[in-house]
Amino acid sequence: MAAQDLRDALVVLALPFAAFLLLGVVRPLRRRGRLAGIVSIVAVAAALVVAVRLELFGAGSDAVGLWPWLPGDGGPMASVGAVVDVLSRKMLVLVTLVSLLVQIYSLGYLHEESAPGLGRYFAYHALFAFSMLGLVLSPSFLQMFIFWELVGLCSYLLIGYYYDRPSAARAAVKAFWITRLGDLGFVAGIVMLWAATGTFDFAPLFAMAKEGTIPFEGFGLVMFLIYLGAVGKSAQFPLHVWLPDAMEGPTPVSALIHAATMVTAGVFMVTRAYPLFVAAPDVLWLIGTVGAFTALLAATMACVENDIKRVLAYSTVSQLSFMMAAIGSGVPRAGFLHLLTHGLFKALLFLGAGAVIHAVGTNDIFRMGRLFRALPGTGTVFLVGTLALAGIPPLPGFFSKEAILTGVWESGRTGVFAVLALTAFLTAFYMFRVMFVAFFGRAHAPYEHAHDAPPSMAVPLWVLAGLTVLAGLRLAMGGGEEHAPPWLLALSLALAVAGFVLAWAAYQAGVVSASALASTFPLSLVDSLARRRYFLDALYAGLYRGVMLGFSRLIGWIDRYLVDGLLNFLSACTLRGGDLLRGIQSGRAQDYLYGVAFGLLALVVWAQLWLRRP
Amino acid sequence: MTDFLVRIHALSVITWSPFVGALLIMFTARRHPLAVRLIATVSVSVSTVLSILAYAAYNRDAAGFQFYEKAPLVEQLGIGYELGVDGISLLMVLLTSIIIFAGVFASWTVATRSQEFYALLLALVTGVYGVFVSLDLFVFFLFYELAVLPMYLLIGIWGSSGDVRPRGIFAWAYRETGVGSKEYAAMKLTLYLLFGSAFILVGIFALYVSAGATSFSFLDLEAASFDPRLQRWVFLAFYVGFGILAGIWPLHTWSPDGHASAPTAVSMLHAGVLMKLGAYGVVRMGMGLLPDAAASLVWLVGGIACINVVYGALSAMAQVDLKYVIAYSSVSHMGLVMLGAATLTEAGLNGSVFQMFAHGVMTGLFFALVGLVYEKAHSRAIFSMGGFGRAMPGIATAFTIGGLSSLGLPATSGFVAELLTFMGAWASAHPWWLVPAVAGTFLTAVYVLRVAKQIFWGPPSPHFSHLEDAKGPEWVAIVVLVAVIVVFGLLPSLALAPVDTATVPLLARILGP
Amino acid sequence: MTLAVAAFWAVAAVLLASSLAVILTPNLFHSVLFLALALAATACVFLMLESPLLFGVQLLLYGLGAVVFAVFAIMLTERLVGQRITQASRWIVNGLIVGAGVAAAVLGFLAGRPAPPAAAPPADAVAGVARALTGPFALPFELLAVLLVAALLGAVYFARAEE
Amino acid sequence: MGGVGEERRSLPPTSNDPVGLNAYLILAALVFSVGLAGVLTRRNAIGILLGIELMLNAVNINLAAFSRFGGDLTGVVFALFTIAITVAEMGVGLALVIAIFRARRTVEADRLDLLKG
Repeated sequence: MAAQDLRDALVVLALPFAAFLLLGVVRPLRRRGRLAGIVSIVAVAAALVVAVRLELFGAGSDAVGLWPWLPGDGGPMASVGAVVDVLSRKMLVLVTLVSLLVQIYSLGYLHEESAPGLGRYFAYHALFAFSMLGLVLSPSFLQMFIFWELVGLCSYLLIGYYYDRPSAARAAVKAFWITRLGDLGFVAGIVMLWAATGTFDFAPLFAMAKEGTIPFEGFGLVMFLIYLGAVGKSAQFPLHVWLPDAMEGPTPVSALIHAATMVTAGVFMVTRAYPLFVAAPDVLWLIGTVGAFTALLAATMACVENDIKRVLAYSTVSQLSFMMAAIGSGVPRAGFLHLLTHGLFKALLFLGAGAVIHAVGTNDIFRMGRLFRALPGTGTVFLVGTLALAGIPPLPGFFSKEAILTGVWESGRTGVFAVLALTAFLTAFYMFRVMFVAFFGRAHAPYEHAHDAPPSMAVPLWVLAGLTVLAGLRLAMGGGEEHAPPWLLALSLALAVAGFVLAWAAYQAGVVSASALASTFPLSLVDSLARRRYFLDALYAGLYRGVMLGFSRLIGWIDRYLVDGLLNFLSACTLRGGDLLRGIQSGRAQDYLYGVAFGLLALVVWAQLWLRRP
Repeated sequence: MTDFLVRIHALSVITWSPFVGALLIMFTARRHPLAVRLIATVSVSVSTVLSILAYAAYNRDAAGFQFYEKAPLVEQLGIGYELGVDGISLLMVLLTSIIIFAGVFASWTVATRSQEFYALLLALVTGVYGVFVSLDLFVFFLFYELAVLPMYLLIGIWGSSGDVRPRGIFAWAYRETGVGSKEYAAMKLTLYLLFGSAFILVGIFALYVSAGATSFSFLDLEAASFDPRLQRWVFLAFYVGFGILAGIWPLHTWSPDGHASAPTAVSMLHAGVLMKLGAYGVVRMGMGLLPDAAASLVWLVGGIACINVVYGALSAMAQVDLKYVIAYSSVSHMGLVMLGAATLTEAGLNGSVFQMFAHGVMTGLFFALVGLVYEKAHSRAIFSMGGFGRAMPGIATAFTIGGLSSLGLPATSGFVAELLTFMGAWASAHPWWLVPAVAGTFLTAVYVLRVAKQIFWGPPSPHFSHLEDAKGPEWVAIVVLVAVIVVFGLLPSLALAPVDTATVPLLARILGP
Repeated sequence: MTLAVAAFWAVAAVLLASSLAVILTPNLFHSVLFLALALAATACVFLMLESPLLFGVQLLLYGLGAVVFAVFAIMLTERLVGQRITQASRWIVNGLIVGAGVAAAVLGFLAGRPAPPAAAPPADAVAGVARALTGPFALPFELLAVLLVAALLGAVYFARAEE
Repeated sequence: MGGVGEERRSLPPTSNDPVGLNAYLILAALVFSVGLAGVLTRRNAIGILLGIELMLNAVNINLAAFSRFGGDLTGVVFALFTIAITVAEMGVGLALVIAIFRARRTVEADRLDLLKG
């Protein structure tokens, strides 16, 4: 049975890959646009079916398959393969599900695109699905890194989908560079781990952690470097700056890659390698602290952002940090639960936002208003997503967030708990702020042409909304939080409601003036910092332009004008010297004969003086 | 299969087939440009097919030098025509075949004196093959010179001149020497490489004499044991001599000028294969013949390689001429090659050899693409370009794949090479080498993507019109190279299995039992 | 004995004097005539060295052939210009000093060494030379013939009128 | 290469020459130097050739003298060769002079300096 599971998992992996190969190699097919989309959608749908079958009817036991990849003298140096267990089964379903819905949605969302562009888009999507599935199936750090980079590549390509927009090009490159910075820590970390243990595979590493071979000396550094990979990919402070810019990509891409799946790879990796992180408590402490800090930081930025996609992006950063904080506090299960639920409702929110943008043609929430009347369907599903994210029961966000708060409280990290609680409040606030401003507030522009999304976009939205509600109900009935103290449940609810009330008061009822609120100390300080994104973007731009490019120009100058200059100096001296000596060559044969004669003379004299000696 | 290859003297055929092609081109194809190209294609195809067959037939269990051939040339001096390949040289032969196969197609559009161009190119290739397959140091050196000298004519006649402004304290020297012109580049490259080969020749003779002056055979010299002091000096001579060709800092400055000025196929071959020839020389002759010296001098090799990696990448970032960017990236990657070799670990040495291969293919692809862009846009100035992706999507895609391989993205061969080098670096006696290696890949990501973004992305540049994608034979070159990058990136053991059979015994000799 | 010695010195004096005249006379034509005299004197020296063959060859081939060549050359060049057949010397003192230096150095080389005892003159010299030319030196001899032909062709080629 | 007069070696060495080898060598050296001086100083290319003749002539004296005093005919053979080559050289040289004269209207060696650096 385990073999059957493994085969199913490989089929799930192979289907999108086959679609990618087909689209990548067969150029006429790719240039047909919608047909390419259908190829990719069919492949992912088939993959979803197999993944669901695996989740519901699989053997349930763990299965690992390994094949040698890098040969070595005594057995392979590294292997690739697949691991089927609780984590990967659930992720397979999530990834294929969201992928499928997003791809269907894209057919409607991008219907105005040129056929070759659309074909390219779906080829990237197929590659992404393959890479993400490969990532979740990874039985080793190395394979995880391989697919980790591939999903990064897809993210880069899809952010830059509108490649002739300078802002999109810039955002794509920025995303790649910044995640790459973390990834290099990741690869250095796994190389160090390999040097110390001789393997990349999780199973032997976990065994070593169990028997106590791990931690070895310097293990903390190794795990810290590996964690850096997650910092980049899951947008933790200070490498979170790429994610808001990544919203330059098409909205479905943001839903799939920058909300539901790829950005969770960091969380997934830390969850997967949790047995190793446990052996490095310092790193775990750091993960929790950075997670809580980033959660709050991103939430404050979300509160002041006017671009609907950017609000969602900051919210993603914040929610990812929630998961990280949970893992750092020793409750990876809660973090993983939040990962799954967040994947559902954040995809819903992004796709809903896409529908809104599609309808009104702007991203700025203050140029929207009363959209609920114009777009009732979209408004409803967006409301479902908002309620889920804000943590209103019985939607899943409430349960997973509550599980995290419980876990963090029980781990005794009160500081982290307080920060996360505050963030939960802010989350409710900024989500309802969007809701009120965009959907219920005053209309700023007439929307004669605004209408609900076409079916290809609406169906995925309703499916996601339905699944969100279902997941919430299942969690409510499952009652997984058996040891959650009642006061905590109440606190969670109270925080969400408080956020709702404040948003209502500030943006709907006008009881409190938002601007007045923002200008009172110390909120004014936070407000102005958050609006300037805590100067982090400026800092990175300065480091890039000033330090890195400046230094490279210096090196380039040195190379060209000093290292090479010295050489040219020598050759110029040679040329000049040749010029000087040229005068000797008079061109007259007799002058040369004088040389011969003197040579003869010298030879004879030398012979006399030296050969004569006894 | 193996018997068949041995019977037809496969290595000799691989080596001399391009030379025969060159002769045929010179004597039969006058004023028939198509015939020139067909002869060239056929002669390199013979080599390519045979090297793929040899690669497949190589006995991975037996290891050692296979497809061995020997014929005495000058018996009194112990000079013989002795050929054989092990895992390392086999991969290099395959690389040479791939690059020249693509190179013939990439230079399909050479218009001036194409007869002489192809003849020289093919003669050069014979030299390269000869270096990789010959086991007699004297013959090795002859082939080495054959591989270096035609370069002068190829760059001097078919090259293109760049634009270097004389600045800095040596500005007058720049005006004096004509920096930037193709003649300058050709002369610089040739002088540098001949300067290096003088060291190599001295080293070869030193070994020959101190081993009893009876044989130039690599196998005999390998069996001899040399005095450690002599080993150190000869190792340094080999390191400098071959290192110049491999672009070691600070003797690398011939490479940007030379590669930037050279015509497409020559840049491909030079950066793709000839620079590897330098690294191959250090590994094969330096480390293979002088194990004690190798063990005691790797700190130098590795240290300089670290400078190469970071310095080359930073220099590449500062360039505004597209060809110079690629040329400096070669300097950086050759640093990784040398670094991998200097780690003296199985992973590192495998990584080094694999990097030679991966970088060869990748930089070949780069130069082919840059040549195409130059041919269509008549410019190499990066910051005047923009938005080419719309007009030339194929070139843009291939450039991106090459760039991704260059920055070590998984699923490309560059990743495997870099990963193995990292593994070797951290496992070596100098773990800190990991830091510049990793930093180098990050810097590579910065400059490669920056250049790709500038050229292919963004709004179309107003300076260019009538751009078009690659066409016809040019696609052959691009597709072959891209396919090799991806296939070897996905299945590295294709290359690593034979390489491993050569590196493990080599390491055993250096590190002792 | 003494007669032979006196004859030698006399011939030597003529040889030296005519040589000096060759290089010093302003008239090129006279130079050639003095060269002929010098060559004839050399022929006499060969006779004293008991080599009548060389004597004959020198007189017939060299003394006459070379001189005729030179006279032709002078005629062809000088006549065409219509100038006087004179020639100047450049840096004559320098040349003489260097020449004297070489002479002194060579003579100095000879000075300290007694002459080795002389062997008997080879008897039947002409037959010996003939044997040598057809025996061990046959190949160089043939090559020499080729060389002469080549030189002849070369001379004709160089000296021919342009179209 | 064995000496040509080898079969004569068995005869007792007798010297009946009154002057001795050194005298010939001195004479040759002097003539050689005079020729050298001529080559160095003459402006006319024909004059230079005449100087060369003198130098070669001196060499021939040496060869003949060594042949005579060494009892070996090889010297004479060489002298014969030298004479032949000299004549050939003279022919080619003078032809060159004429060719040069046609091209440049001069035979003054000083003015033939196309190879000036």
